[in-house]
Amino acid sequence: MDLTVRQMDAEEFQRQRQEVLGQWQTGKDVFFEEAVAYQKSLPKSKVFAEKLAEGKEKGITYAQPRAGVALISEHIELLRFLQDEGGADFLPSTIDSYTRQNRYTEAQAGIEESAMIGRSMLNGFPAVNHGVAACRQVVESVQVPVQVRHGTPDARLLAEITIAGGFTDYEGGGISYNIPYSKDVSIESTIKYWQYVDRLIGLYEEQGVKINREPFGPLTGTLVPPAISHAVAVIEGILAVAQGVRSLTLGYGQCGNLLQDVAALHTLPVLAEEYLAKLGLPKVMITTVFHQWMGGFPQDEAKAFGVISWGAVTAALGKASKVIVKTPHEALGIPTKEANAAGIRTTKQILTMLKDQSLPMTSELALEEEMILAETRAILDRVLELGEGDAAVGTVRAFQAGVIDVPFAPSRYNAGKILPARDTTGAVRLLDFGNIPFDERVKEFHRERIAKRGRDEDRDPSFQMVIDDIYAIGKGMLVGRPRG
Amino acid sequence: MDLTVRQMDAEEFQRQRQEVLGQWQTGKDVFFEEAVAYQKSLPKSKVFAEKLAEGKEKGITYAQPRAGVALISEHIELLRFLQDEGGADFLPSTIDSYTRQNRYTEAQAGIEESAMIGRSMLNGFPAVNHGVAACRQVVESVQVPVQVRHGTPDARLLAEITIAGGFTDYEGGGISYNIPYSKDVSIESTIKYWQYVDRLIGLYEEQGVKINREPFGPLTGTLVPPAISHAVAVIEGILAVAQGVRSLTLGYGQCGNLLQDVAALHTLPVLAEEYLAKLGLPKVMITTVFHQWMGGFPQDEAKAFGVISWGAVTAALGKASKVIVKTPHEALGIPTKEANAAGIRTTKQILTMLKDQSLPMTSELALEEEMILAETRAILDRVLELGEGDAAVGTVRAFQAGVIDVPFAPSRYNAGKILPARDTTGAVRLLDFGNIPFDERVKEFHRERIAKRGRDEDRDPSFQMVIDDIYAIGKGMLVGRPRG
Amino acid sequence: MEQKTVVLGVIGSDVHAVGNRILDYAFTQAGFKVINIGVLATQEEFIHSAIETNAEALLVSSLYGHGEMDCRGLREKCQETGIGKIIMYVGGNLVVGKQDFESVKERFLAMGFDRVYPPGTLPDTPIEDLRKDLGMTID
Amino acid sequence: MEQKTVVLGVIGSDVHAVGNRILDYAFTQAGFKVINIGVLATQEEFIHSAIETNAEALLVSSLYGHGEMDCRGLREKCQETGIGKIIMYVGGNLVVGKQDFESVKERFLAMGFDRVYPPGTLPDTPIEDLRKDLGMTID
Ligand code: B12
Ligand code: B12
Repeated sequence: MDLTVRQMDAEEFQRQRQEVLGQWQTGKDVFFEEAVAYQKSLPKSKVFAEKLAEGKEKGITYAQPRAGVALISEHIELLRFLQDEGGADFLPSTIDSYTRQNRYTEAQAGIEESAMIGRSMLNGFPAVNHGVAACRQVVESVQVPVQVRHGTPDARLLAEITIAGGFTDYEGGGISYNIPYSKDVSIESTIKYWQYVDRLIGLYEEQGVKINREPFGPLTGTLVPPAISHAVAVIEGILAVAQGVRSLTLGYGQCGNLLQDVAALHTLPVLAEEYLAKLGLPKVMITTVFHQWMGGFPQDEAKAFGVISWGAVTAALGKASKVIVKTPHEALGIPTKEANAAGIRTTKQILTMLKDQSLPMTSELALEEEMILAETRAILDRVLELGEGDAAVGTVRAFQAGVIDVPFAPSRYNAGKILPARDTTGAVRLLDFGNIPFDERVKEFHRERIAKRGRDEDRDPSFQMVIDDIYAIGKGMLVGRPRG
Repeated sequence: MDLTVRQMDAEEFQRQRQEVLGQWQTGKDVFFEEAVAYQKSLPKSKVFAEKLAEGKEKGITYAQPRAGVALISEHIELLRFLQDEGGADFLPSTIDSYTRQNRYTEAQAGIEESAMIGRSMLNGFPAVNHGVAACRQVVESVQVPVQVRHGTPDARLLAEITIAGGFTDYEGGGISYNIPYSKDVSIESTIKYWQYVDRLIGLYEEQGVKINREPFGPLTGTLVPPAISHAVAVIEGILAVAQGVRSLTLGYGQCGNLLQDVAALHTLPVLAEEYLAKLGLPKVMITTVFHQWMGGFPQDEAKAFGVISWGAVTAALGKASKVIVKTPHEALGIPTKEANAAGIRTTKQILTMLKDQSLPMTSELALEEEMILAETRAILDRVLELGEGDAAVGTVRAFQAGVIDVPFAPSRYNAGKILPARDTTGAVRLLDFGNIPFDERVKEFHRERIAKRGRDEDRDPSFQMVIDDIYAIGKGMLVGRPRG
Repeated sequence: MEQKTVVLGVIGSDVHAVGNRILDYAFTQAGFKVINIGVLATQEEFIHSAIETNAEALLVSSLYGHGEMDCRGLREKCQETGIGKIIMYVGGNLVVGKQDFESVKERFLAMGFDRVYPPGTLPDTPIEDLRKDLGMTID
Repeated sequence: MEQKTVVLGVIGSDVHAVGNRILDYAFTQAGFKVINIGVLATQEEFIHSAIETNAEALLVSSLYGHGEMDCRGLREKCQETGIGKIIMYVGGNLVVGKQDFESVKERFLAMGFDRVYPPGTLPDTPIEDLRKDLGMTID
């Protein structure tokens, strides 16, 4: 099968389907028609797209945690706790790292060991091993919509099982769940894996079942400039809609500077709509998700609450549709359910207090928006150019050429040439542009801003500055100032 | 002695001094010259005015907790903990409620009972009973400046003892420590008591000792519109400077709407400088202190962290010189030292992350500033008019006339006619103006804003709305919306 | 239905006035005659007002932490003055610090209060309770 | 001073790459020759690289929580392949959840690691330690 943005043909889909459902024994319990019927039996209150649409209309910012443990009953207990004690508006099932690498045998061993010693040895919920019926048990045990959150390059079987299992939202994408999450998997192959997932959801949509799709915005979570994650989000949106997806939540990970982050939230749907229209794709429902700071956290819980709150404030003032919540245990390990619920409550207190407030437009905010728009368009236009109009082909070539380049990504398919650093107000800029196709005006803007910081700190911008920025929030700052 | 804004005459001061120092046995250990020498021996790092000046220059927002317990050694342990584990930039000694009412015998009983049962039975530090030497022990046990925080209508003896005891900042004022803190004490008398305190500090200043004065901004802490607390702060500033005070920190309690709060922080020093100049008083150092939400808190600690953080964000974006920190125990009781330190750390994480960010000027922010300036000037001009140019006399008459009127104040010298309520964005407006001398344009602005909320909530603005607003933050909202 | 009188106040050196305002409003709305003696109220003021107005109950608030010291002996004083059986409720932030409420409650019950309310109590509960304790039926 | 070689990598199905980049930079700056096998590294890759490059130490990272399962048997495999005495450090967020570090440390020491580092360790400490363990004097 040649790579293309166009809709997968039905035969190819069915061919893969046989293969995919055979990858693990639980695949045999997936029956499409039955699953459609099951999905249709769910009340609106459990359907992601419905609740998102309602929130969008009312201007609500919803809060959603991350959470997942090895065993079903513990997982249900955990989700219920986050719903009842945390007040989570949406629930997740975060998948464990073996499942993410399709290592179902190791996941099985993790389940068994967890059952034996009575604490989760897995860092998430192994949905494939548990199978369709177990997933439905999860969905039926809670009152709000449930989403699959993972980081799986090849998530086809996981999608088959969890969607048949009643989950109504599926995170990830061919770029965002490859580049930050693998080393040796080609982008071409992950785009194809994810086209399968998107096509599967397209098939459900054709049957009147709404499944929301959420590209993973934050990528490596560490000093990713908005234009880069926006370009990836828009491309994944294009790829998804081309396969029949009709409801998209585009994501962005907090950088820490209020104006830049709000500008990023404002521009993300604008860009997506613009490029979908440009490519003649249908108009779909677009919402946004803001991730509270995804990089290194402070170990101290009180300080972590400060970081969590700052993310909540930004989400509220930027009017994100949804915010993904961190916990006071972030720096140390998978949170207890209590710590997780605490993170949600802190966040919700802020979201409700700020519900009716927003950041007014100013020349500074307009400038940030203008820059993000110009930067993202520069990348996307080059991608389409490289792909001769085909976003899928263009993406592969863009990564080869370093036209898209994600900082600190483990993948060898990522150029790894750019270096991000904060400017003196904490906004993330580029210190080294690698091959990102920004024009001179944009480059000058970045250079000038970083140079100003250099002057303020009396040092030349260098990799040491980047390292200082990586540690900064963990040490209680935003900009990694040298000790004075 | 007739009430006047003018400097107390030396004879009257000495006459009162004899009386004041005789109010409790510890008064006999106060010797002015010796105290001046002691104050001068303090390193700059322990002098409030010096550190505030440094912060003002560098654009730092400092964090300060509230704290005080009955016994000296426990009190020192508490302050050291807040300094070392909380990272407090300034320390307080919060005085107990018996001392605040000059009930030194009951305070003594509280000290003795606390010593016996091994936990503090007093809600603060009884500095008068402990005396000068004990205060110096406190000051010498910590590395940062220490301030007296209280709520004492007649705080003359407390000032004598604590300033001789090495404290370098004194909170309160003839209005702000009367109206919210007493029922039957006339404003005339508290203005006079506080003129004594200010004159005492003036005498220290004349000897080259810097003592900072901080009028208590938040008043009753509950839906106080900025113009009212600003008017009080400016008047207390005038009264203090007239007696020789040369370093002022003016306070404001968070209302909860970002734009209104930042506008309030911006306008406070502007107004103070304007009226000091207008009255021909000398230019003094003016800094600002922002109080995290002073009304009812949520009981849940995670939610309380959200409220604390929102206060920290506002202080940082509004560039307050100092922020007074609440704790996750606020709704329940005097915090443990751990809870207190946690509140400081959460706050400081945010202050440092936001150090280099501010809220850009916008038409919305400019409008809030314009309203606060117009409103405060309306009140202050009427006060001066009523006093025929004398701010002290004018204040007494203004309270009589309800020209200054503090919501929910216990004092019978306060008219208690106004009713504040939030508008639909959470800004605090007036639902009933009582006799506050706003012009029609201003009144129309308030009415229109509150009417809009009424429409949004489909109900007529009434006392029920006010009650809903009082409970709102405790229940996780800002605007007290009716249950829908 | 005949109007029952209650005396409301904040005891001791305590000036917290907001809850007092709301309780006044809520009990009045609920049909009680509220004698509000306000903040900084002494035990004597509570008792005098109750005797003068022939009140059925004392609603004592203490927010600032000294409640334990301020409330001691109130029941005894009531007994001495001939209103020993008057209903006494207490609420607010009764002690210094965040303490286990059950133990706080016991201490105040032992002092002779009929009901003890935890921090953050909304008016509905005590209004309900008082109607019950006064044998007022709600139809 | 002759350059000592270390093998650096993130073990198991773990993709956390940021700390790895920084450790690479810091150990290189400190004068070590760093063989960085990156993320998603198997036990076998660690051992092969160590043998091939004649490395003095393995610096094993595990961030994602499965460290306990992924690290088991590494020392034994080293012994089987003739590098049984190689210095082995491990660091990161080694187990699932916030656990008492002392007990985590013991578990990993028992697995044969020479040093075990808590979450958030800065590079200076392990660099210092490694110099000491390799008998390199710093003047
Ligand atoms: C950024 C991040 C991500 C990014 C990683 C991008 C990338 N490819 O690098 C993304 C978003 C992709 C991600 C994914 C996941 N993550 Co993650 N992630 C983080 C986070 C926030 C920061 C990590 C980081 O970069 N820190 C900065 C660097 C400089 O520090 P460091 O990595 O700790 O390394 C330093 C030290 O630890 C030490 N060190 C490290 N190794 C070694 C080894 C030796 C020998 C020595 C001496 C020292 C040493 O030196 C380094 C330099 O100072 C941490 C939490 C945190 N720390 O705040 C969670 C965290 C590590 N992630 C976690 C998890 C669970 C996951 C996921 C499973 C998703 C999930 N359930 O939420 C997936 C796993 C994917 C996989 N297969 O590995 C958990 C691990 C939980 C646990 N151990 O109990 C953490 C702790 C968050 C949490 N509390 O839940 N994550
Ligand atoms: C606003 C406030 C102030 C304002 C009060 C203004 C005024 N004059 O009214 C100011 C700033 C002046 C102030 C001062 C002080 N305060 Co204050 N204050 C508060 C705060 C934040 C809110 C109180 C409030 O208005 N709540 C809203 C109303 C509606 O609720 P409420 O008062 O709790 O009343 C409701 C219920 O409790 C219940 N209820 C109350 N009484 C009764 C009685 C009965 C019979 C029943 C059935 C029900 C009932 O019904 C009410 C309506 O729902 C509280 C903490 C909190 N709750 O968040 C601290 C708090 C009460 N204050 C406290 C303290 C210590 C002080 C000070 C000593 C200063 C200090 N050390 O920081 C001084 C004391 C002055 C004095 N002499 O009393 C402490 C008390 C600590 C403790 N008990 O351990 C608290 C709990 C804060 C804290 N955690 O430290 N305070």
